[in-house]
This record gives sequence, C-alpha cells and structure tokens, in this order.
Amino acid sequence: MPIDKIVPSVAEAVSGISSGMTIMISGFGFAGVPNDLIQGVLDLGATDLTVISNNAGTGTDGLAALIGSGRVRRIICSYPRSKGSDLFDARYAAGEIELELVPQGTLSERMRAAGAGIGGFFTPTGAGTELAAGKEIRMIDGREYVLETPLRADVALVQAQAADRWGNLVYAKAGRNFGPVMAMAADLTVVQVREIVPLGLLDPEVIVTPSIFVDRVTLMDNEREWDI
Amino acid sequence: MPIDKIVPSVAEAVSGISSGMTIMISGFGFAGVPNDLIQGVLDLGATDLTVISNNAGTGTDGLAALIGSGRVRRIICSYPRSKGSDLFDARYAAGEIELELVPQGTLSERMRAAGAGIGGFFTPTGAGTELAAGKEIRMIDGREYVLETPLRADVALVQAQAADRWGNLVYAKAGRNFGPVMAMAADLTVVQVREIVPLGLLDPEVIVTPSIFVDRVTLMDNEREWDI
Amino acid sequence: MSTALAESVTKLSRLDIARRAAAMIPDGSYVNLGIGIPTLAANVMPAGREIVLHSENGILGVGPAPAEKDRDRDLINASKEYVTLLPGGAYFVHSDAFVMIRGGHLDLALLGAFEVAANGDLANWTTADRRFPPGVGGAMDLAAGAKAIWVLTDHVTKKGEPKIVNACRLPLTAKGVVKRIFTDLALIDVEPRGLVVREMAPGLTLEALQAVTEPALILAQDWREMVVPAT
Amino acid sequence: MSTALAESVTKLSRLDIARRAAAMIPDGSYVNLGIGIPTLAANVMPAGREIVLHSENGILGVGPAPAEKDRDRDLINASKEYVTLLPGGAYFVHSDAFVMIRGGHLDLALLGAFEVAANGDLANWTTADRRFPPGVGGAMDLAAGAKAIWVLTDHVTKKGEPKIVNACRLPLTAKGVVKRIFTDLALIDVEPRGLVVREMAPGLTLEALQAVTEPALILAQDWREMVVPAT
Repeated sequence: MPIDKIVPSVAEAVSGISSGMTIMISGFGFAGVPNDLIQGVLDLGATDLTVISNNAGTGTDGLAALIGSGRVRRIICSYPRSKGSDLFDARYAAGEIELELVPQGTLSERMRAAGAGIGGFFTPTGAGTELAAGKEIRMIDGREYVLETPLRADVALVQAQAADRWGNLVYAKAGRNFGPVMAMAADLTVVQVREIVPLGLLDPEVIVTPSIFVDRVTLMDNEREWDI
Repeated sequence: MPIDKIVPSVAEAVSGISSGMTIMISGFGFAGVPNDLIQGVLDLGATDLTVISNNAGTGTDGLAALIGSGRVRRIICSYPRSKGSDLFDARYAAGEIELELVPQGTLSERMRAAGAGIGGFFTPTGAGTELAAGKEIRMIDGREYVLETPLRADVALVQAQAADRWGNLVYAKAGRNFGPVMAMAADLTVVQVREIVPLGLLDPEVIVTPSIFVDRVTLMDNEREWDI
Repeated sequence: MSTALAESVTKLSRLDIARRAAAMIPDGSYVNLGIGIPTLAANVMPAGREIVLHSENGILGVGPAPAEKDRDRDLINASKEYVTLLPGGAYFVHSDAFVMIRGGHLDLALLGAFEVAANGDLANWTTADRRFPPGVGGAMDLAAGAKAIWVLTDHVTKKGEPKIVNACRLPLTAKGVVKRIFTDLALIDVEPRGLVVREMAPGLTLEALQAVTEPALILAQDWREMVVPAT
Repeated sequence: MSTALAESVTKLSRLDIARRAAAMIPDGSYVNLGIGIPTLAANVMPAGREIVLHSENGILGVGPAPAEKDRDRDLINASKEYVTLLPGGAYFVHSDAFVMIRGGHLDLALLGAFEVAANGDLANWTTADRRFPPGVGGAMDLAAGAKAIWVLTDHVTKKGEPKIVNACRLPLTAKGVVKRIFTDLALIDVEPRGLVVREMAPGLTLEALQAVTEPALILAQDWREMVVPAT
C-alpha cells in the first residue's frame, strides 16, 4: 500500500489532540507559525494544554488566541513578551498561566535530545544564573555546565513550505526555525504546508525534514491572513 | 576586505598540520573520503597522528596509505575492518596501532557535542556492553544510559561537492556522511571540493555546511583515481 | 555439538532468508538493514508495497542495487555496496541518521548475529578471536534504538554449532532486544514464555531443529512450513 | 544617583552607538546582533568590508532592512524585524544556530544590557519588576558561547542611574563575559586592571563620566574623542 500522510482538512490533521496534552508549536516571531493548525486545536476545544514554543503569541490570532481563550495552563518558552503579546501578558499578570522560561539554545537542544534518544546533556548556558537553580551542575575542563533534560511533546504543530505524500519537508527562509527539531521530538507530528508536490519532486539533497519524522500533512489556506 | 577561504593548492590547504595532531577524516566506506588532503598530509611528513574516522581505510591509497606508512599512532573509529583493510589489519595484528572503538552513532554525536559546546551527553547505546566499561552509567526513566564526552580534533579533512569563497558547502549523496559534523568539531576545517562556485550561487536553503564552520577550501584533482 | 541434518531438509538460501523476512515487514515501515544477510533484503522487497529503507551512512529510501553501468561512487549503503535511491528518498548528515536510530524513529532493524540468547540478548560485534580487530559499526545504536529487532542469520556457525544459545558467550551488543529470528531452518519468535517456532524449513522436524538450538524450543500450535514468497 | 551632564556634551544617538561598534568589528568576523541597539548595526555596517551577521532564528549573512515593498514575512531576524539575505548567506534549523553560538564559532556578539559590572558580569534578561514576564531569548547562550561579548547600551537608565555598576543587582545572564562597552558617552574596555576608558563623547570629561558610572574608571593614556564613522 502506498504511504500517504496527506490529510484533506485541518480538522483531520489535528484529530486526536485532546485536553491535557503537551503541544509544540513552530515559529519564531511571526515566521513559520502554523496558524491553521492552532486554529484547528482551538476549534477542537482542547484545554488544559502545555504549549512549547519560542514566543507566546502576538496579536489576536494563532497562539495568542489559544492563550487568550484560557486553553493553555502552562507555556515553556524563551521569550514570551514581545510587542503585541498583550493576551499573554494579561494572563501572566493575573497569574492564570504558568511560565517555564528556558534559554533559547537550550530549548531547541532539549527538543533535539528528545528526538535523538539522548537522556540528557551538559550545557554551559545558564550556569551561575537563576535559570540553573535546582539543576545538577558539573565542572568539566574547568568550566561550569548545567545538566538539561530532553523535552518531548505529545504533538508538534509545524509549518513548512512544501511536502510530498511521504511527508518529506522543505521550509521557507527563517520560517524553518524550530520546525525540524519539533518534528523529531513529538509522538505525533502534524504539518501544514503551502504546497503539496508529487513524490520525487523534492531534491533528495535539499529535503530538510526527512519523512520519517512526519505523521500528517495538510495544505494550509494560503489566502487567509492572520493577526499575529 | 572580502572573505576568501579558497587556497590554490593542497599543500597550502594542509599547511600547519604537524606531528602529534588529532585529525578527523570524512568518509564512510569509499564515499566522501578526502584523498587529496590525506595525500597532502602524507607529503607533509606529519607522524604520531591520532585519526578519527568511521573506517580505517581500504586498498593502498588515502587513509590506508597513511596507516600503512606508520604515521598513525591511534585511530578512533567504529568499523576498522572491511574487505581490503589489509594495511590496517597488519598494523593492528602487530600491535603497531592503538584502536579506540566507538559505536557509530556515538562517534558522530560526540563530534556534534564538541561542535555544539555540549560538555557531555547520556546515550542508551552501548549500555551493558564492553564499550561502556569504565564509563559513568545513569538510570534515566528506568533505562540505563552511558555518559559520553565531546570528541574534538585539531584538524578536520572533509570532502564536499561544491563550495563558494565564504566556505559554504554542499555534498554529494551518501558522500555527505561525517563531513558536516567533523567541520563543526575541529579547530581547523579544511575542505576539498569538486567545484568552486561564485558567491551567491549556492541556494541559501540548500547549503548543508554554512561557511562559519569552514576555514580553508581547495579544488580537488577530479581526474585522479585512488585505490581505496 | 555438530549435527548433520537429514538430507531431505530444504534449507533456505541466504537470499531466501532475506525474502522471508522482507515479506513480513508491515507496509509503510521505516527499516534499517544491517550488514550480512539483512542487506540482501533491499533487492527482494515485496513488489507493490512501500517500505522505506534506512542506511546509517545517511540515506532514507534506499532502492535496489543498480546495474553495473549505473554505479555511483557517492551512492553506497552502510555495507559499502552500490545502491540506488527511490523517489521520496533523502540524504542527510550521519548524526541525523543516528537521531533516527537512537531516537526510536525506526520501526524495525534487521540485523545479523554471532549469537542470540533465549532472552533476546544479541552478540554481533566482536568474535572471541582477538587477532582480528572488532567492528561495532551501528550495531549497538540499532539494537538500542529501533522499535523492533529481527535477526537474520544462518542457524548454526560454519562449524555447525548453535548460534541460538542459552546465554551469549561473546560480548553483548545489547540486552534483551531481539524479537524475531529468521534462519535457514526456521522462523522463531522471542517471547516471554520462551522461543516459539512459527515456521520450519520443508522436511524439518522440531527434534532436528532442537538438536541445533541450545534453548528449549516451543512449537507454535499454528506453526507452518516455511514458504519463501516470490518477489 | 542622577546627574545632569553639561549641555556641551554631544551624546551619541542609538544609531551612532551601533555605528561606532560596527566600525570596530574585524573583517571576516561572524557576529550576532542582540535585541536593542545592537540590531541597528545591521543597517550601518562599514561599506566595502565583509562581516557575516548571524541571527539566532537560523540565518547567516543577514543584510540590511529591505524597502517596505520588499518585505518578506519569512525573512525576519531574531528581533522580529524584516531583513534581507546577502549573497553567501544560508538558512538553517534553530538548533544549528545555537551550535554556532554555544560551540564557540561566533567571533563576537553585540548585546544590550540592563547592567554591566566591573568584572564583566552581564545582566540583560529580567528586570526587578515581577509583574512583567521575563524573556531570556538567546542572551544566555550568546553570553556563554561567543568568543567575545561587546555591550551596546545607553550609559544610564531612563531615570539617570548608572548601568555600569560595581556588581549587578539584577539576576545575571552570565559571569565575567563582557569585554567592551559602547555607550552614548564612552567606549570602555573591561580589563583585568579595571574599566579602561578608550574614547569619550565630544565635550565629556572623565569626572563627568565617572559621575554616571559606579566603578572607578581608568582613562587610557591614548584615549581619544569619540568619532562616529560615516557609513
């Protein structure tokens, strides 16, 4: 039977995502954010979510909408506050959302560790700071390192540029950002793409996320504009 | 001043490599082996070398020649013995070369750790085996992990397909193998390429090794055939 | 121990062992083929099904061997044999090949073995002969990382000694990982209750199979004669 | 402490601080520009020189801001501003952007600061005001990983209090990493013997500079008046 990871709708792409899950969401600033899929999760009604994402959303759509609607119990990110992050800021000020702040390089390295079967790693980042509080510290070659653990999710929502039916992905410019590491680190990786191409059309030298990391692909609404 | 990492000869590419150094050599089987650069090191006369490479050379040229000539004191690799690895086999049987055997995934992950500033990582690979003897073991989520350390080199010799004057690299098929991680993990990264292209010609989406990891690039002799 | 089998037994060839195993791989699986008999499977994958073969030098979507004139020195598998790439295939850096392996993304790895123990322990990286350099390659990573390990091997050594043993004498590759064993004589599942014989080569009896196997074998109620599928 | 400077002092604008720093970056350097004044440097890199700018969202070879009509929502820097890509630039996954940072491959990072201490300690990720969520971003990685850290900042806070202090009061980003400080008033090197003033803004005296700086300053023998280079 041919492998076909393409699903015909956002609703099918996000089916099975349920309350209490941990969800990774790709994007850095407004580049590479899977807004259609986030809207799909909103429409599902899932709540009590833990979200892992670099930022905490801006404007009124996408991640900001998910947070603003009270569906997110906890967010793990590196830089929540930005111009336009009012919906997050308000929830935070009211004590209605938990924040786990992770240095940005540690955030993606923890995802990679999860995807790569690494049980933990020592990083110099954050040594001697508040963000290393309570973590195991080790001197290696005269330098302080912090032990960091893998970061997994139940689901990764990723935006990419193009995919084929096996789920191979290419990205667009800085929209690549967290997509490839999140795709590795989740039990279920769901991708929205601008374009679906025939198998064999993506140059094997150029594929960024090989198909093994991808479970479902759906075509995004290329016309829709989001306030993010 | 424009950045220009292109050097006009193999001799200039390998200049400064000296006895006692640790050298990474790209390649898996006969694909992606930087034979011109290895020959350059042979011509330099450097000896007492530690070589880090997946295999230990086959035939009479390249890594096999370096080992056969007695220049390599120690090799760190995953799979030294292959059809045609006679020069290595003889040195090994005579006790004239030290062998550090590393599980293959641990080999490239240790290189990546060195390149990524990671002080060490826990891997399940090799737990409960001879190759974990003497290493720190830790139970993580009920599973045994082995602590592995970063693997650095003074020099990495890498073969790639094409480069520009900044040192951006693309590779050819399975010839990619260890090139990108070795390029990250050495103090000096020297690359031989089949083709040098003008800056801007390599698609920024497609560059595999960004220029920051590369120090010197030289054009290889595309006509020369090697017995490897 | 060295036991001659009755001449009426039709042992499987190495390629037929690979064929038998390949036929059981579920559709859509991501599978690594180790050195030895497993590598042969790339050339006998069942027609009309999509299975994605992984090679740890940095390839997904490995296809069958090329004609001699189409050999490309940049396109070899981890056994250093010329291969092709299927549409949908991809190349990547070695460390990412092992992200796939160690990270549990491979559905299955087919590996060779020097010894397999009744509890699923695997020894396949070094012999007792210390004159020859050991070679671990990706064996320990595959054994630790793939979701399932099937072993493809001759049933006995060249000297006729059992390779399926009570406990491995050779240094281990990994503990308790082997789920299924395909040999020239039988298809055996490694289960908590013991080694369960699912299929036997034509003409073989359980007694004869047991005579070349150290641990006690359990014959499955629904055992069948081994049939090598056409490819 | 709040001290008015003499009106005759010509403070540098934020863009001029960025210009002054950009002019000192060695040819061929790989450089990350942090949020705040550092980001401005991308638009005032010295002409005729090649310096490769890194952005931690996954870009090497960042070019100046595009014209409004050429903005691309997929091409932004880590400060979420529209940028361009120079020939020779490349895109990569976020984790590789931090391989470059943490692995010591960047020659230089230009960072903003809330506080810099005399020993090079840096605080730039969270204020004392716990009503506002902290944002660490890549600051700790850059501070720990780049070969050199230069800070670009206003010399005093909006309230007129020194940002160059004896010891950081705010939570640290990293210990002892800052090598050079560019402000609207001075260029100061962090050396083992203390803070060495290399340049002062036109009209400024050491006394006036010291009055808005906590640690004792050392005036370099060859100190000069700050000149903002043309770009």
